[in-house]
Amino acid sequence: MFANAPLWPERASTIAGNVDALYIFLLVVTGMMCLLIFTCILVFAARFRARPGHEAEQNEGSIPLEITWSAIPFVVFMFIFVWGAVIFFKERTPPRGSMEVYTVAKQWMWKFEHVEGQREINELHVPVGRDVKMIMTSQDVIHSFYVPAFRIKQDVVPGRYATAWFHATKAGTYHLFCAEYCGTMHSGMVGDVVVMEPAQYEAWLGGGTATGSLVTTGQGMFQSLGCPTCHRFDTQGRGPNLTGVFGKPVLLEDGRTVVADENYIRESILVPSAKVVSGFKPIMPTFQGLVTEEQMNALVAYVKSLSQPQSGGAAGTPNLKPPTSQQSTENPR
Amino acid sequence: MSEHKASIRFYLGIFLTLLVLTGATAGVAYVDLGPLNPVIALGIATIKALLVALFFMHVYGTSERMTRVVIVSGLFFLMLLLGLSLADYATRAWS
Amino acid sequence: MATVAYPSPERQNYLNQEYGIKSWLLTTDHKRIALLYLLSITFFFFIGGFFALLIRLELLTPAGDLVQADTYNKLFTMHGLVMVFFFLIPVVPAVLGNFLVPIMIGTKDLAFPRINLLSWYLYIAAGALMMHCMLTGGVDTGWTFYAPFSTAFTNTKIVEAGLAAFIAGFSSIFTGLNFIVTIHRMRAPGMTWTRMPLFIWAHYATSIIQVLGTPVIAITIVLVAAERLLHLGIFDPKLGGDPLLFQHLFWFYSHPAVYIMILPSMGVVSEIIPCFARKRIFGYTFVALSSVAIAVFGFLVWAHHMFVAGMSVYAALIFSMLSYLVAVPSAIKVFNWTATLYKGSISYTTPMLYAFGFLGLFTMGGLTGLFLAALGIDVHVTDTYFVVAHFHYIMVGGVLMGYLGGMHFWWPKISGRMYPEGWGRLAALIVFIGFNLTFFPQFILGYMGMPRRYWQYPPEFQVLNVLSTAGSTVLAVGYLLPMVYFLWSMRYGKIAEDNPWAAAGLEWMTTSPPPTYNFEETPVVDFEAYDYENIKAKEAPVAR
Amino acid sequence: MHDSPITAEHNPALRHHFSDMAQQKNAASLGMWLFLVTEIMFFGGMFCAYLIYRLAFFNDFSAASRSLDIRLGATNTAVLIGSSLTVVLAVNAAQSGNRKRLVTYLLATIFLGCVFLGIKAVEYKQKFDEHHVPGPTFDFEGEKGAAEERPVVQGHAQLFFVLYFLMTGMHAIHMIIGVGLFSVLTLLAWKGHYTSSYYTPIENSGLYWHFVDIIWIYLFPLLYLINRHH
Repeated sequence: MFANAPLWPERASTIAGNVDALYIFLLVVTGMMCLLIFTCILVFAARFRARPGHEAEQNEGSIPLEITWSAIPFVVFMFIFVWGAVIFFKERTPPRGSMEVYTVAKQWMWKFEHVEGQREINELHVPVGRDVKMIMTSQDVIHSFYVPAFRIKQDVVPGRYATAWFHATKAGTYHLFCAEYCGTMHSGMVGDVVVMEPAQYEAWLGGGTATGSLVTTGQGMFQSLGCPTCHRFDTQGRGPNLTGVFGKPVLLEDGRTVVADENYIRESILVPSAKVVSGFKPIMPTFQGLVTEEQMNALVAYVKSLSQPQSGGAAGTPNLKPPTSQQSTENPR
Repeated sequence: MSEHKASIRFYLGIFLTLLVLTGATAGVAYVDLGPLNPVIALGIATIKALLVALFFMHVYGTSERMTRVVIVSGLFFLMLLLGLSLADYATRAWS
Repeated sequence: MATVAYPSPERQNYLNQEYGIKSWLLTTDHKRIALLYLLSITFFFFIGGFFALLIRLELLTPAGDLVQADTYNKLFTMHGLVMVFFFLIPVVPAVLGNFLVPIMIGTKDLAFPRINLLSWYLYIAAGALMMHCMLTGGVDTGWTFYAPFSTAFTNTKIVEAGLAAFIAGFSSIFTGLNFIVTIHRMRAPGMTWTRMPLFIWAHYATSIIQVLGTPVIAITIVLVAAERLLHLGIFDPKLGGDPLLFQHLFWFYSHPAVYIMILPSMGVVSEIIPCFARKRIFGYTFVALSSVAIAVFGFLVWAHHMFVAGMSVYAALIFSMLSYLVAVPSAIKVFNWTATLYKGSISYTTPMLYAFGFLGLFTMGGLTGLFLAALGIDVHVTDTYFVVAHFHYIMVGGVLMGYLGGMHFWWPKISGRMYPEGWGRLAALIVFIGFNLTFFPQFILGYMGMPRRYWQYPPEFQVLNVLSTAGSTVLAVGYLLPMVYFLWSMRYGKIAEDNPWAAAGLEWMTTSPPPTYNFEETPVVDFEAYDYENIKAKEAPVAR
Repeated sequence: MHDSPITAEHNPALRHHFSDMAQQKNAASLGMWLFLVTEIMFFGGMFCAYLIYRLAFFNDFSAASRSLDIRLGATNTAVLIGSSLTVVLAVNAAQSGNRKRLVTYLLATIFLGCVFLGIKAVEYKQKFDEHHVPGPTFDFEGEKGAAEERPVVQGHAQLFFVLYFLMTGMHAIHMIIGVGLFSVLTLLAWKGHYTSSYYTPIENSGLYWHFVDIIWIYLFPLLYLINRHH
């Protein structure tokens, strides 16, 4: 019966080993603690049971004993806390240069889109041995991207990007669940993460209906929405030059400095006057309601591709030489 | 009767101070003091709240130590709510 | 079993003081209000329990084949709402607390008897509203009613259920407020803070949380209702609002609420163990102050429910460390209870069996909390059946075991009758076995990755779910038994003496059942709490 | 606050389960203060939402706050402080057993309360006309004229007015409850229900009223004076 009744799911990612190590350590520590207390209870209950001629012996409390069984648990707790925090930080900082998959969670399905343009629903094909970073948003309510085999879970909140990352170590098909209650078919919002050998993955990638990479779709959107009229690459237009913006700090009109991450680009498209770059006028119209979540992913991918070095850059970016100085100086203060 | 008269005059004094402070907080709001503005606004409001609590609500003269303990603990738990949820929002941009 | 007439009429007590519906529905006697609460809370317990059974039946098979998805979502929502707001929060304070707090500190009644009756009427109004909401459609958001699902993506009766919880919240506030004022202002002469029973300390700490925490969920419900009814989109991401703000405000109350549930049961166990071990509690001051410490630290840790919700990593660090801080007082209590057994003279009466059950199960529940507070593991196990098992170990294993132990321990004082000891022990055993069979498999299910609130699940989880469902039926039988033999004992039970367990405490120094004003004349306390060396144990206090 | 000498051996207002009037009075006072702490935490939830949204959207909150009429806000503050004064004098009158003065001050408090609610209604009507009420009709175009640095984000401005209507609305509800309470008390006071040795309901209602005043003392700067010097 216990041959195939495992106590934990398959370990299919780098982080899974660390989480299971802490889990087993905790099982041992709490198991010993339970054993200690249960044996004390049972032994005391048996040895000191009420029987004629046996009187209870009163004893006052003892301060040193109280202090020991407060301090020791506290020290053990702090050790567990630090160990847990170390794993948590590793889980929440995606390594640079990891492969990106854009995700849109909507009521009761997962929509994935690879940078190369491959679209999937409730199925996620990823290569073994590569860091994969999930850039996720939700169209309606809060969902939660949960792959037990990778030991990762990340709530997907509407209105902003959430990121989760994993590095698959074993090929195979693993469960994907939605872990935050999201309505009628919450239990139906499941899927599979298919981890493939790199060669198979490339073959699968090539085979799919090539609707053009995400970046080219993004570039198309960029043109059709008329962005280049202000965001020019050659001269200094009315909007900031977007080349090399992603990932770097941006000085804002009211003196704040923010790092241009996916959320910054998303907010600048949907709510432009929230964070105006210093030296520019707040004249950008809002695109709230004009851009779907998929189109937003494409635009964000395109803007990100503008700041990737040429070699790693995805195909199809207008690789004009970025203007020498980021900010020209003739704008009136 | 005189002790009674004195207390009425005292309450009128507190009342006038509160009015002056209201005028002050409204007036100061028009002066650009940068980050100091919210500090002053809350400071004046807290002074007014203390005046009302200590003298109008008789917290000052009461022999009941328990009243003060209840008020302070209430404000402490309010600060817990504000402070710890702010801890989340303030550091969210760091990661 | 000689059927003896009701306790001889010339002995006036709160039960035969006056008769008739008016004497019950308009009573301001804290003991009668406790019985009114006992009846209404037991009713809601069986409603919630019925929903639990349906949930377990549905989960017998991987496919969703007993009820539809919507019905299943409403089932676990109603199970959560009824159990949390109408059973776990009020049960021990409103039943045992209302009955015993005044007697234990030697006063005639609570400070505000009429507000105490109002508290019961608010509970009944809230209960009626919740029943109406259930019968006319129910709610499908989970008892946590997270935004934006509850505010914008469902049209079930959120506002009605919210109003019911809002009113039940005020019932809880008034109970807490009544206890604090009574404990501060109306203790009998000589009843200093260090002579008070630990039952009182536990209810004092619980009342602090009730008074300070409940208003915050009241405003959260108002904000959700305002967003649904008046389009005041405070949590609406489209306006720039933040759904996480809802979670902060919700869990600011809802985590301390779990301490409102567990602390009173800890108080009950702190009374039972010394009595049946015939020993003074080990480390009185530490156990007393750890109750208050749990109440205060309980307010620092709420965001450990939100580690994966998208909150900041650094704030998650703070809350994870503080969550370990709040575990220390609970550990102190468990160690002190175990130490009390050392060199005692322990008899295995039903209350003591429930106390042992509490000790075992609460320890397991508390220790699994350490898994959840560790950030690395929480990412994997939050929102899975591991969490479901953790809080059921604390609530069903802890709160309910403590409540049943307390009901058996004080039943002679409440009804003037003894419950049948044999049946009591049998029921305790069935409850213990049924409980473990139901909820232990869920720990394994949780770590295997089965998410909570799932109507259908992958087939490989079925074996453990079948075990859990089997356990739930055993548990249900275990809970029906006490109701049966308590009612039976009202009529046919042995007449109880004033102090059948030879226990310490003012409540055992008055008659069973006590007169309306609890004592002939106000007692003067000149003895320490739990001084069992001066109380001779009866040669055979309980049928062997 | 000295205790007036207990006239009759057993004061008629003494409830059975208290041993003496002092114990009853202290219990009532502690009970009231605990209730006020629940009110602090109740409003605290909204202040928490306000704090977080103000820090997140300061510029839009400033623009929206400037659209509030400061004259009405300041007058309302003065009116409410005035009503706090009349309540204190009412409690003072009750303490010295002067029934006539007690009733007049209670009536003055009710009057000032109604004036406050009237001004509030005027403000709400003004906001309704300017389409500043959150919901489908919401349209906030910021100040006219002034060299507007940047257009206001509609969503964030609407969040300000969501908080404005929630906090001042909940405060107004508490005012209405207070006015209702004082009307009942005036009736009972008029019938001589309260003596110099038993006036706890007057005192506790006074505490409630002062608390509602303190809430407004904080609401006024936080909502009206975010950034007037722009």
